[in-house]
Amino acid sequence: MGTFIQQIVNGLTVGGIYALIALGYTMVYGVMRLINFAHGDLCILGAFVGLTMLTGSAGGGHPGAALLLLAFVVSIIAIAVAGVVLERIAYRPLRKADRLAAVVSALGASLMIENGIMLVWGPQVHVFPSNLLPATTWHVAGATISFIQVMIILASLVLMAALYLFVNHTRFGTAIRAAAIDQDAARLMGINVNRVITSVFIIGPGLGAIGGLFIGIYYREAYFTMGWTYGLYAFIAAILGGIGNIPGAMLGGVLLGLFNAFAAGYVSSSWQDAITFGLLIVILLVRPTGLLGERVAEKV
Amino acid sequence: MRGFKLDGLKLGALLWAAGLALPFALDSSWVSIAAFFAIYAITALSEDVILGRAGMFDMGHAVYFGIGAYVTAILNTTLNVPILLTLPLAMLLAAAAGALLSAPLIRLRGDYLLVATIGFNAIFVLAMQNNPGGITGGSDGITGIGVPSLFGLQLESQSAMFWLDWVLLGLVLLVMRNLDACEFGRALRYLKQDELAASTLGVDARKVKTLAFALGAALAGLAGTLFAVQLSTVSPSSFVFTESVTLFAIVIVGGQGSIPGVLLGTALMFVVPQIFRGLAEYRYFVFGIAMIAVMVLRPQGLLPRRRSAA
Amino acid sequence: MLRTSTIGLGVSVALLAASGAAHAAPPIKIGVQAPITGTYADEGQGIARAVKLLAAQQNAKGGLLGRKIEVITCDDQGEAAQAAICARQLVNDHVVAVIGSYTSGAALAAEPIYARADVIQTSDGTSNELLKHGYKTWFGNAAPNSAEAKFTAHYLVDVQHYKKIAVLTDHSSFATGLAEAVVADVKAAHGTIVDKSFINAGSQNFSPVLTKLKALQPDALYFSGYYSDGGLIRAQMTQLGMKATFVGGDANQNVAFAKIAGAAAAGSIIINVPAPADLPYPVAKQFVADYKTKYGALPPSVFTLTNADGMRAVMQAIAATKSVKPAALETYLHGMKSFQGLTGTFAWNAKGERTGSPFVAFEVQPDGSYKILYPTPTAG
Amino acid sequence: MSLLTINDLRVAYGQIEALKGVSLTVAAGEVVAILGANGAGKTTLMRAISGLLPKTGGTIGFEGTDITRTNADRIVRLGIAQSPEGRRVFGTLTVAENLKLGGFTRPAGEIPASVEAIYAMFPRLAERRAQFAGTLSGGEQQMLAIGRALVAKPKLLLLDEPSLGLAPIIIQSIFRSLRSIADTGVTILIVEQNARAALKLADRGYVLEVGRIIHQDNASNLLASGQMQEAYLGRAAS
Amino acid sequence: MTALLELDGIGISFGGLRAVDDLSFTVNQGQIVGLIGPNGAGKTTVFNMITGVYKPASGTIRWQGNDITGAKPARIATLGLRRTFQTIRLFADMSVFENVRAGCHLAARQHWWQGLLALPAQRREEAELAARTHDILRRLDLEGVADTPATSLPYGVQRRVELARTLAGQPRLIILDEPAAGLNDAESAALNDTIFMIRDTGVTILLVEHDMNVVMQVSDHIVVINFGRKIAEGNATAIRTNPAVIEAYLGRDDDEATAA
Repeated sequence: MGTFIQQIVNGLTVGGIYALIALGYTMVYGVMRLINFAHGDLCILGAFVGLTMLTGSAGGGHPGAALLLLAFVVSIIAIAVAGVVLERIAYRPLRKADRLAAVVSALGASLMIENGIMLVWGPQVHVFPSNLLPATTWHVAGATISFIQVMIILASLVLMAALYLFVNHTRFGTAIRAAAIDQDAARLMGINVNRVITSVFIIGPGLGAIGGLFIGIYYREAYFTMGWTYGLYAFIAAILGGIGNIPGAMLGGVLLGLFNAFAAGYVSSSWQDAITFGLLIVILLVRPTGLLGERVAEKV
Repeated sequence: MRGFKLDGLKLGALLWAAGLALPFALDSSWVSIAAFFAIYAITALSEDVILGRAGMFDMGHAVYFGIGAYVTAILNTTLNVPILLTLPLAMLLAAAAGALLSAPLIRLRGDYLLVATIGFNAIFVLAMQNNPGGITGGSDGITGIGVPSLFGLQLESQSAMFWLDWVLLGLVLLVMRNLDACEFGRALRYLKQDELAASTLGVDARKVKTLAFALGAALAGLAGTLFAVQLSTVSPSSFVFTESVTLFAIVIVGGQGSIPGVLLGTALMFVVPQIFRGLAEYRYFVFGIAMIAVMVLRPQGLLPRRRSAA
Repeated sequence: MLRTSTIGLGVSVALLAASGAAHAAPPIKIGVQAPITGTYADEGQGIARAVKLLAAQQNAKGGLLGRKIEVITCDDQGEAAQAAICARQLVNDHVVAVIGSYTSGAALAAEPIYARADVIQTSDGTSNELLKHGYKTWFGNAAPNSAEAKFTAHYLVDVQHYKKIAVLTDHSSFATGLAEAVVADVKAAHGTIVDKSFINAGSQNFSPVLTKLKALQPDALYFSGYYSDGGLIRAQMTQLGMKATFVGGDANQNVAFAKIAGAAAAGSIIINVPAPADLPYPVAKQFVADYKTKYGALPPSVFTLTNADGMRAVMQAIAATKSVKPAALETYLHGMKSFQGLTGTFAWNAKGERTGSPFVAFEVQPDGSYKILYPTPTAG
Repeated sequence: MSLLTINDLRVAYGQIEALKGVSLTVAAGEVVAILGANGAGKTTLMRAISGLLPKTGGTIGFEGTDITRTNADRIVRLGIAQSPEGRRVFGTLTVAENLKLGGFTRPAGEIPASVEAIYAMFPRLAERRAQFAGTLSGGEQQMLAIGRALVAKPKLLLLDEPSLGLAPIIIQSIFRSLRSIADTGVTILIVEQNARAALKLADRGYVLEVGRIIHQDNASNLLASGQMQEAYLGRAAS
Repeated sequence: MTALLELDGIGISFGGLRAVDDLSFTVNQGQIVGLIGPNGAGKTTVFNMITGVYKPASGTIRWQGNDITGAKPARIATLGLRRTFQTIRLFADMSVFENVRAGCHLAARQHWWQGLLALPAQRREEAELAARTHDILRRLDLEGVADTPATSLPYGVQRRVELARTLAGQPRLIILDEPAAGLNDAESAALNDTIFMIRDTGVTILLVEHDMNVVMQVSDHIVVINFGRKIAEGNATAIRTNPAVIEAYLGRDDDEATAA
């Protein structure tokens, strides 16, 4: 029982991170029908920017809550700016082109960001300070839950709820959803679709930066190739939930985290990824557009 | 009287023939790069059958390349089957895998097919690493793969291997050219451009797409055999998902459905980084920027397919 | 210690003798085949830097046999195909010897090419496949898995008397090979393996598999993979309240291990030759200091030093045989009774395996430093 | 003075010229109908006015400002709203959300009152306010599309085929609503295949045939002329 | 007269909306049948059911007396039933020749492997089919643009290319979906001749068209539908004066009588 609950906590923690990153994939896809393969790298870039804030100015002492907050803020801003610049340079010129051209442009961007991180920060594993958060742990029904896990799960939930409220209950959020459904009709409402796209490249990478920093703080390490791995997992989470669908990305992220936990914990650790991918393929065969995806014709 | 007209075909044949002389002009490291170029070009052309011609987003093509390499490695090292005999088997098994894996997926559209093929790639690599039945050598892979022999002649030198690769590339190019001029190849293009219009002309989408996957996989299997021979070793890391991504990018950067485009794409994505080794750690940073630049400036690829004449 | 000085002196004398003769002599070329980009860039760049540092130091002393040493680096990205190309390029550049690569996969793909061209390859890579074909040009820089596994099993079963041992590995060639050998040797020593599990290297999410292992209540968890994952595994064990002792294979020995594991690092056991910063030998201390001066950072791992040892051995062979002929160098290197490396005294057997490396079990201290637990250290 | 002035407007889709020099005016307070068979270029004209299509020639002026190259969202801000062909409601947004989006360019505080006014005009929409727009019937979607455009409080309302695919009884009800909208003084430019319904609503009409205006007259004359029947059902067989 | 295609009570709904309801009509061998109705009446849906794109929810479709309800498009094509599209669906990256050659797909007997190896039999067949294609190009006066990329041509010519592609399949019946859409007057007038020319080669034609000048002039028989139901059937003269048809097109006068 303890083991079971522990696996749920394990799955939820990493699932929350996947979901935060998956949201960036799904929002960009929803509005532009583009798989932004550079998204994972942007998130890890966020972790590096945050790390520089934390270590560059802490001088070895306790960074303190204010500095931690500052690291998040600076990282979010930096990555949002990077996202917007990336859209302008690498994706906007390709909006009317064959969509595979934009996919390859995104792959190039991924390579550029990943190697850019290596050039700036070096190829080694970077370690986050260990005293950022209290080391408190709780024991619940035989499972051990740490402060940081609770924080990640809660913060992910709060952020997802905030995003959900934003897109569902604000005027601009509704405009984003409208632009995702029908760009021309959205224009007829007076919605500036370019601004919607820019906002999506602010929100997605911004949330991704938070996800990247969570990775850094939770696992306490960051290195330049990490973005590709996380990006792939988050992309799969987005597909699982139905790409383009915001609640779908949240569901997909959490489910993927749980799949991984149960595959490794109860089935076979050596076939963990194969089980996850196998399940994904089966789900796609049963529901070809993901769990919450709409059965709409694709804009090819 | 018409004079000698240098059309694309003749130019290609000429270039190919000139390529045969490469071992006399280059040192052996560049001959090996040329050999890898031939192998990757075959693989990229095979990806082009599925992605560029049939328009199916296959991002797991390294699987079929890997199956070919493993079939040759296993048969040659455990059963001592001569390399050239393993070649048709490698193609056949890869083709069967292509047809079987794609059959249930063909109805998936675009991005969902892409993800499913990524999944196959991950599963394949993990399967090779887990050494099922003790035949794949796990993460070490398989070493000590022999050299091909032709009429009792051991094709041991790098030059000999290059010639083998180059001749097979030539044959594959011929097949690709024939594909352009036959009903099956045209059916692929009809389906890619407009599946509904194609179906009203009587094109059986399911059958043609499955066949495209099988053909693409078979040619990748052929390249896999050559790869195993060239390296004399195979291991799972040569067939990971990022290899599939590279193949995908080669086709798009070069130009979908365009033979010269795919060859140029292979050269750019594989040979050019060899030239710029001097850039050391800056190499792939610059390369990423170049990929963006190529796509933004030439979204159709560098040498897009010509709208061909009669 | 005495012997080392003598050799060092011998080298200098030889150099002095030769230096007058040949000003315009062509340089002696040494190749580095290492992953400069890609996942293993950290290690690869460390290897390249170490070799360049040694060459620069030697050149400052006049080079070898009166000739300068020129280092040619080739980035193999840790990939087989690129490694094969690098091997041919280095062969064509007429290098005498090649240092590297880092991964078994890249070493394997290059090995037959060097062997055919008769170029010495002194490389990391512990896969048994590397020894299978009996190439005379192969010299392993890392101690073979077999020796490490034997020591590990001995330590786990005979020294610590752990009753239940869980083994964890990633899918890499090196780590799976080591894990398999440890499992076999523990069984041979009548120890009990309760489970052997896998992690996805770099996935960071190891709690699921650790949760499973925790339920089996092992006394020790042996992990054969790399430090970046090992440090995290250690940290996540503590997070999960897992009581087992963490015992890590040699690839866990990296300055980052303790940093990543944080407070959990203390009490972890790592089995390897001594770490760069803690190497007891003056030459090692000097080298690490020089490295830090030149590059502003410590070597990324002990593998930087094992490869530096490969380079040093090759240089010594050239100096001692006064030759760059492959056959002479190979005979010399295979015949060395013992070589004082930065990472301990070792030799190469007929298969090119590194032998005589003094494996030790360290305990990581609360301040991140290492304390040798076994064998009980003697002064000096 | 006219509200909308279109002069020699040309629009092409690649090779095909869909509008071959269309000129027309709409005065403030007027209801003007554009009639013509399928493929005449009516929808192209509407999309061009709203800024959704690039023009190859000619000008569009609105309240004396040249809006030929103005972005679509700016045009809405200037006071031109459109209920597009095929309704184009946002299927996975609720009825209420669709209506609120109609007022995207207006101060948020004024929207609820406007939305309530639409509910009063179309009580069916009020009943279904929490439903996804995609689940509405065709007639209800059309009401929603018109209502959505009205929430923008446009100076000029563009209606593209409001009767398309609707049953006669629904068409009647839609046109009754349009009548009452017109009576409040909203200027309307309506594209419609159902000529009789449109001309009964309109003050004036233009007949479009393959990208050109072939007739223009006041509504009653057009209805009586018989030219309409010819334009729709063809000339008698020769 | 023998019935080639029979629709018997077919119907289909989309999201609760009855798009086509209990529709029956017959196309006889050698006839030109016009199917007309106001925009949104369900004509294209009828076509899509006949050609297998949609499966009717009710009713049967018979081809020479055999039930073909719900057969897939590729199978329908093998019967000799072909169609054009309202918005032209030519293969954009291909020349006129290649587009028309695509119509011969089912006539090709070659296996894929024969094609890949370019065996003599395959090459012979390619030559035959190329000749057939050129023959059709000549008949539709498209020889001059054979090598031109199809979608770079004027709209009217593209219509003819699509027609040629359809004819290349040697169909028994072709369904023309608004062949006059986007044509200028001269092209529209020439279209009539083309339609008669096709009929004279023994091909039966089912025509959907908005340009009544074309429909009224070429059709032997006209079926009018509105809201998915048949409202009238007969020859051109009868249809032009049918009050239900006029009402369907011009709208209804509910409160006053207007003399037309």
